[in-house]
Amino acid sequence: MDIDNIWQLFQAPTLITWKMLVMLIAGGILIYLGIAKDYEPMLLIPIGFGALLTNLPLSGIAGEDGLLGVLYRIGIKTEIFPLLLFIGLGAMTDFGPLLENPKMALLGAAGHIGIFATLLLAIQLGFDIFEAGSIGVIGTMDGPTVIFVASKLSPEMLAPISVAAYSYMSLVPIIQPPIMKLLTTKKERLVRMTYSKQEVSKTTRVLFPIVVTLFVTLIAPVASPLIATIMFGNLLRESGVVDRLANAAKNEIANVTTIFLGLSIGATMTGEAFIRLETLYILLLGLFAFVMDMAGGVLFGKFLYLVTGGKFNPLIGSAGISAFPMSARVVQRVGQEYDYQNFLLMHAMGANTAGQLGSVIAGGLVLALLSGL
Amino acid sequence: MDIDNIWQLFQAPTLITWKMLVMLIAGGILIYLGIAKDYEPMLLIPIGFGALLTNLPLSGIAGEDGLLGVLYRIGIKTEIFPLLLFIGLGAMTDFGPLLENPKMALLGAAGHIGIFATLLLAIQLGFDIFEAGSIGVIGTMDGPTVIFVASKLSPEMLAPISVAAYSYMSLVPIIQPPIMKLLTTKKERLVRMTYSKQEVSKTTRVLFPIVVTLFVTLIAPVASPLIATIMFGNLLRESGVVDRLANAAKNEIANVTTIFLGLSIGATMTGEAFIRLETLYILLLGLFAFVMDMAGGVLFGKFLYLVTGGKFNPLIGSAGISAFPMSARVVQRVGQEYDYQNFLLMHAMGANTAGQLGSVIAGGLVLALLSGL
Amino acid sequence: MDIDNIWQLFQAPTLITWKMLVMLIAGGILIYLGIAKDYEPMLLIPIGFGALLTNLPLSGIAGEDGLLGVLYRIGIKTEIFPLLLFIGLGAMTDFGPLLENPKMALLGAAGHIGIFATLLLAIQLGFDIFEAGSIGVIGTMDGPTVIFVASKLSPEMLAPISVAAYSYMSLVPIIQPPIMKLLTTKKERLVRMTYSKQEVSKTTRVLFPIVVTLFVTLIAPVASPLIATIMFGNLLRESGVVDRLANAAKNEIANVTTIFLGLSIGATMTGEAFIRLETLYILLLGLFAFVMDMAGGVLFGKFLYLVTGGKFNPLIGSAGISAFPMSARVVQRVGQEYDYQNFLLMHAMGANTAGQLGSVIAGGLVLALLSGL
Amino acid sequence: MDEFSIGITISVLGIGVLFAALGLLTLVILLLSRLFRPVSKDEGEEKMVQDETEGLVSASQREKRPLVAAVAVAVSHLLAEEKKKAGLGQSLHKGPGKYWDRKAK
Amino acid sequence: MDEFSIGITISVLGIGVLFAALGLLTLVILLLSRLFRPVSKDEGEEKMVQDETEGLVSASQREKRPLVAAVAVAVSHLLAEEKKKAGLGQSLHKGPGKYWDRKAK
Amino acid sequence: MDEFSIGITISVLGIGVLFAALGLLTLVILLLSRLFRPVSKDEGEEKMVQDETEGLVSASQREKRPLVAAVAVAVSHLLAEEKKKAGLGQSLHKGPGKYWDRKAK
Ligand code: NA
Ligand code: NA
Ligand code: NA
Repeated sequence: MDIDNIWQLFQAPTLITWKMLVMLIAGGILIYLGIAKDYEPMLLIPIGFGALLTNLPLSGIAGEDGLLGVLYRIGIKTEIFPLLLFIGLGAMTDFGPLLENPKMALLGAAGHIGIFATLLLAIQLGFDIFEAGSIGVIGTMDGPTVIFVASKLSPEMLAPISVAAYSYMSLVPIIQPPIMKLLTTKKERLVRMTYSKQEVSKTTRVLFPIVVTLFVTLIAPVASPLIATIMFGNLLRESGVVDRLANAAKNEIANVTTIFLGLSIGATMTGEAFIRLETLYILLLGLFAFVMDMAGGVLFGKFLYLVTGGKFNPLIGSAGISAFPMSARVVQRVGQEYDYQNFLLMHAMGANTAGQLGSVIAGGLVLALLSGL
Repeated sequence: MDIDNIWQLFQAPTLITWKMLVMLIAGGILIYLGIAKDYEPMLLIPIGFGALLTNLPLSGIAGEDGLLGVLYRIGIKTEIFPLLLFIGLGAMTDFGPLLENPKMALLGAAGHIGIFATLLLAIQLGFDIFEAGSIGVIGTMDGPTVIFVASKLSPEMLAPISVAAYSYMSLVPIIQPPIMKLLTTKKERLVRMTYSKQEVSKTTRVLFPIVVTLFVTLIAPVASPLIATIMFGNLLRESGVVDRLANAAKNEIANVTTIFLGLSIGATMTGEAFIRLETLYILLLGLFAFVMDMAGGVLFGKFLYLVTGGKFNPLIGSAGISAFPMSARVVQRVGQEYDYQNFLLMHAMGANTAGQLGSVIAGGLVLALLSGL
Repeated sequence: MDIDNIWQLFQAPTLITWKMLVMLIAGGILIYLGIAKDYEPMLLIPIGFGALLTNLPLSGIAGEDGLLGVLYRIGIKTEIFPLLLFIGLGAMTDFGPLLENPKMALLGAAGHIGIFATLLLAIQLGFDIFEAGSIGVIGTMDGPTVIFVASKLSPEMLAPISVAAYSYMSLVPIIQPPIMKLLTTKKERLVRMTYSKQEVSKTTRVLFPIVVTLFVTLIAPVASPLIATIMFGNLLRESGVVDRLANAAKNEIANVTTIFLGLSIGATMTGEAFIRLETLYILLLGLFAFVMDMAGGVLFGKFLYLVTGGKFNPLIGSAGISAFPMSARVVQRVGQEYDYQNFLLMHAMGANTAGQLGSVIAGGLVLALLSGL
Repeated sequence: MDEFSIGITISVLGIGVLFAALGLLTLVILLLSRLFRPVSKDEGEEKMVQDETEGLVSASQREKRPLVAAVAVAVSHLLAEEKKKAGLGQSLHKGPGKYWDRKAK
Repeated sequence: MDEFSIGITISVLGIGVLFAALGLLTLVILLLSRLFRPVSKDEGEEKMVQDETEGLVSASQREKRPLVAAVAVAVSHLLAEEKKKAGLGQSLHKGPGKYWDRKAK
Repeated sequence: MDEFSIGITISVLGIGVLFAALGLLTLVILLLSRLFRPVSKDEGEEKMVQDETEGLVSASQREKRPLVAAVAVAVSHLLAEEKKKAGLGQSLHKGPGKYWDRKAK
């Protein structure tokens, strides 16, 4: 028992490093973006706060046995948190727009080509193939998918990758319009489309999540946790007989998990893990993935324009991504810039819903393909 | 790093066995019963979905380290899930009908004789005594009790036993009437009963769960988790000063646990565990337990008819089971078939509430007695 | 397999000891205080019920592998439960009264002097310094802080210390007035104070929890879990953009955690741990801490009375404790006893809010200082 | 002893203890009911609304009751004169409906 | 094989399977929609309100609708005579607002 | 050093740091308040309702306020003529009560 040690207790301020300072600022910026700019505040606030806590010297809450460490072990390492979140997301998601307009499904594939373009570019920049896969998956624009895949393929990069995903997600309305305009001609943008929605029975709505689970799990068994959880949540929703459970999934489970997930991700934002050249590359590659996704969608839209003899408006292609319903609304708005009477929204919603599904399948496929190596 | 392995990733469809196919169909049937027939949908949908996931080849979610495996380890092996569910059930249960009509308590014992009849029959059919006990406990018609007991006495039989319990539970209204009619004479069925309910003070309501916990734990300490959790939930409810906690128990805790419990039980429905002659026996024995419970109740009712000199309607005996308030309603309905002016409902509710309590005590007793061996 | 053992199953009643009986009565008293006297029922009911369960012989639920043991390992040993509760408390707490009236902050320090007085007295009575620290921390009058600190410094004393804290908490309105009157002159009590509240911007409200976290963590890193969780909850609240999360924190997380925390604390109330002379000392020392806290506050108030030339009403000093808003209301009521036109409430609310903050910082400091030894 | 005999023992014992336990419960309930007779029911109900939030909400609902009653009176008065919708009055006489008694979550 | 070639293989394969999977989904949806044509929509909606609590609340809300309508009539009648606040009538014609349709949690 | 002396040291240190910490907080709050003066309060309140669901509910509540006000006017008008319940008017002047300000969960 040595009273002299007591004075050492107050040495924490002397142990702050410049890396910590940088990360404290980074954490503050995330909180700022969440609150002032409304960029995914449900995640950026907890992530930012977790980043603050992990970058204070000797901080008891952030260590291996601190709350954040325990949450990380319980929820991220076991992958429970992203999967629980997916159960909640599934219970929130209405696949109706896709079911009513199934022709839009392929756009959900085209809107994720950026993943693979980014994967290739990342390899060229020197990342190994697993890291490159994780970085590419930022292009799913889907938080839980990104966390699930990155924590399996390159856990040491989890922090920058998930921060990139969540930060860019809100930028979709800013990134999307210039890409749409750059890649389309005015004539293409003016294409009007008739909308004939297919009535969807309750049976179809109920069978859809079951069938998708079966198919995707058979195609890519490694991806089953992602698709199965989102579809399970959706089954609870569509069954119509277990509203108590569907509500528990989309409220209690989703909210509580979001808090814990954000804090644990934030706690991985140590200076060592973050302040590296790779982080800059990751941020740039993430942006590249976003851009290429939308470009892929628009280009596929142009292909459909050609194939259908000019009956498909390529703007809709850019909605084949996961950012729902933001991305569909941008399509509607840009379409109306050129023709105020042009109503692309319902088509874009179909593509956007396909994009939600495509993002999970694409992320799962990358994981599956790289697990085979 | 071998690119050739990649092709192996898509071999899952070739690994489907006939047992998997059978179980996939079984899972689908459970979901169908839940949604279309409204048979315990809160449990049959998650169980059925869990069964689908566990019977797809290489499925990542169902393995030891997949979400379902983790949930099973966290919640079933530790017995946490059924007990949390019991806290919620206790907060939902109003023991008022029994407190107002305490003479009905013995019917809650008579309605569980089927447990022991089934235990004996199961031994005769070659099950060992622990398995026989688990199978008998299907006769509690009480999901969490069945899961708690079976996971202790015969964990390898957990899947068929709990599926039997949850599937039959909804059949009570179909099974009960013919048994009632077969075992009673018309004269017996026509007995009218006067109802004089005893007023119950709040103090009694508050002390009841405490006293029951003390007594039952002293009689069968091994059974304490079951009775203590249901009574703790009931104390939260009846105390009247912690509605926040009582609501959390019956909503948040019960709903979230139900989802996880169902998925984890479903995940035990592998072909190997299920497609065996024993499963058929278990299903038949479970049905036998249900029938014998009700028969026991009616026969005890006939005994009371004799003892009271014809003042007790034996139909009420069949309500001494756990299926609340279904079983009491069936008594009322069948009673009115023979005498439209006969109101047996309040008596039957007392017996039914006693049955809820009796089911937990009976299940606990079987566990206690077999733990002594 | 030996049938004779079966009879041993029913020996539980013969194993009751007098210590168990005493503790059963103690558990009953806690439940009674919670329900009939409304003393912190959200905690005293679960604690009391846990105490009952742990003092029944052979009780399966209370053992190492029983539900209560599992909850204790999951939530108390890892300190997760008190910290989750703090996230919820932070989301419930409005620091507005302090932000509008920051001069009151020091009263939140003065109102915790009792902690240290108690620590010294406890050492004199023969407790070792860690035990003395835990006992002193009862003076924070803050349940989660007490549990967090005691489970680190003297886990074997967790039960009596936390029971003392929760039991006395409701006695504040009874203990406070005589101390206020004893230590002040009539002239002092009649001092009127003008209230000029400082307008608080949303930015200030948002930055406050962040800045407090940074400062306190730098001053006492060991205390970071306590302050960081309460401030994180407060940030969710004040950000205004994540009401879903703030609600989840203050409802779902807080309620469910309260149930589990109470049960696990109750389960530590074994006769062995509780029926000792030390327990009596702890109860008395806890009361001493409460009294000294309020006395410290009033005396500091008298010091401010002198310094300000009679412009500060020392009654307000007694509100610098954690019991919010009880303690501030008592100040208002006692003030009005002597001058019906005297409105001290807003000042007292400021001091009371400072007391809420001061309690956590003080508890954290004790932990930090003793961790250095 | 063979398994079936053990089974018999367990069954006899189990049924016996089960009936004993529930019989005991009857006695316990009768005893509790004798010892603690119910006070006036209204008092009991009022005590049940001690949870703070609940209290606030009920309070605000109670405050609103005169308002609601007033509205009902006003409307029925007007409608009585206008006789436009004859059946409506009945629903008003029933009082403000379940909503006002609903426990806020 | 170097990493980039593997990357190419994975990308080609990934894009291929991704398009195939979503193409397959199109077919699945079309098939399901053919097999299970929607019945009358109202019926479907009614089935969705089977949760007991929800049912109760909606029922109580439905009960209140006549009351609300009556109040609206009464008030607009009074105000039409008094002509104090000209703009108010409009909001009344819109009906009782979203609140009454809100799902109770 | 004996335990009591350590206790003294810890107490002195603890009290000192505690006062210093809360004193520092005073300064921090004053500084923050200087730096970030409140903008118009209404604006602040409006920004706080950015959560989507909340937004909807408040919107519907806001829509209802004129309705409520109208009802209040109507009823007080009627009652002023009928003079049946003299005390009621007062509660109406207080406005529609806590309920309308309550945050929907
Ligand atoms: Na997505
Ligand atoms: Na039961
Ligand atoms: Na406090």
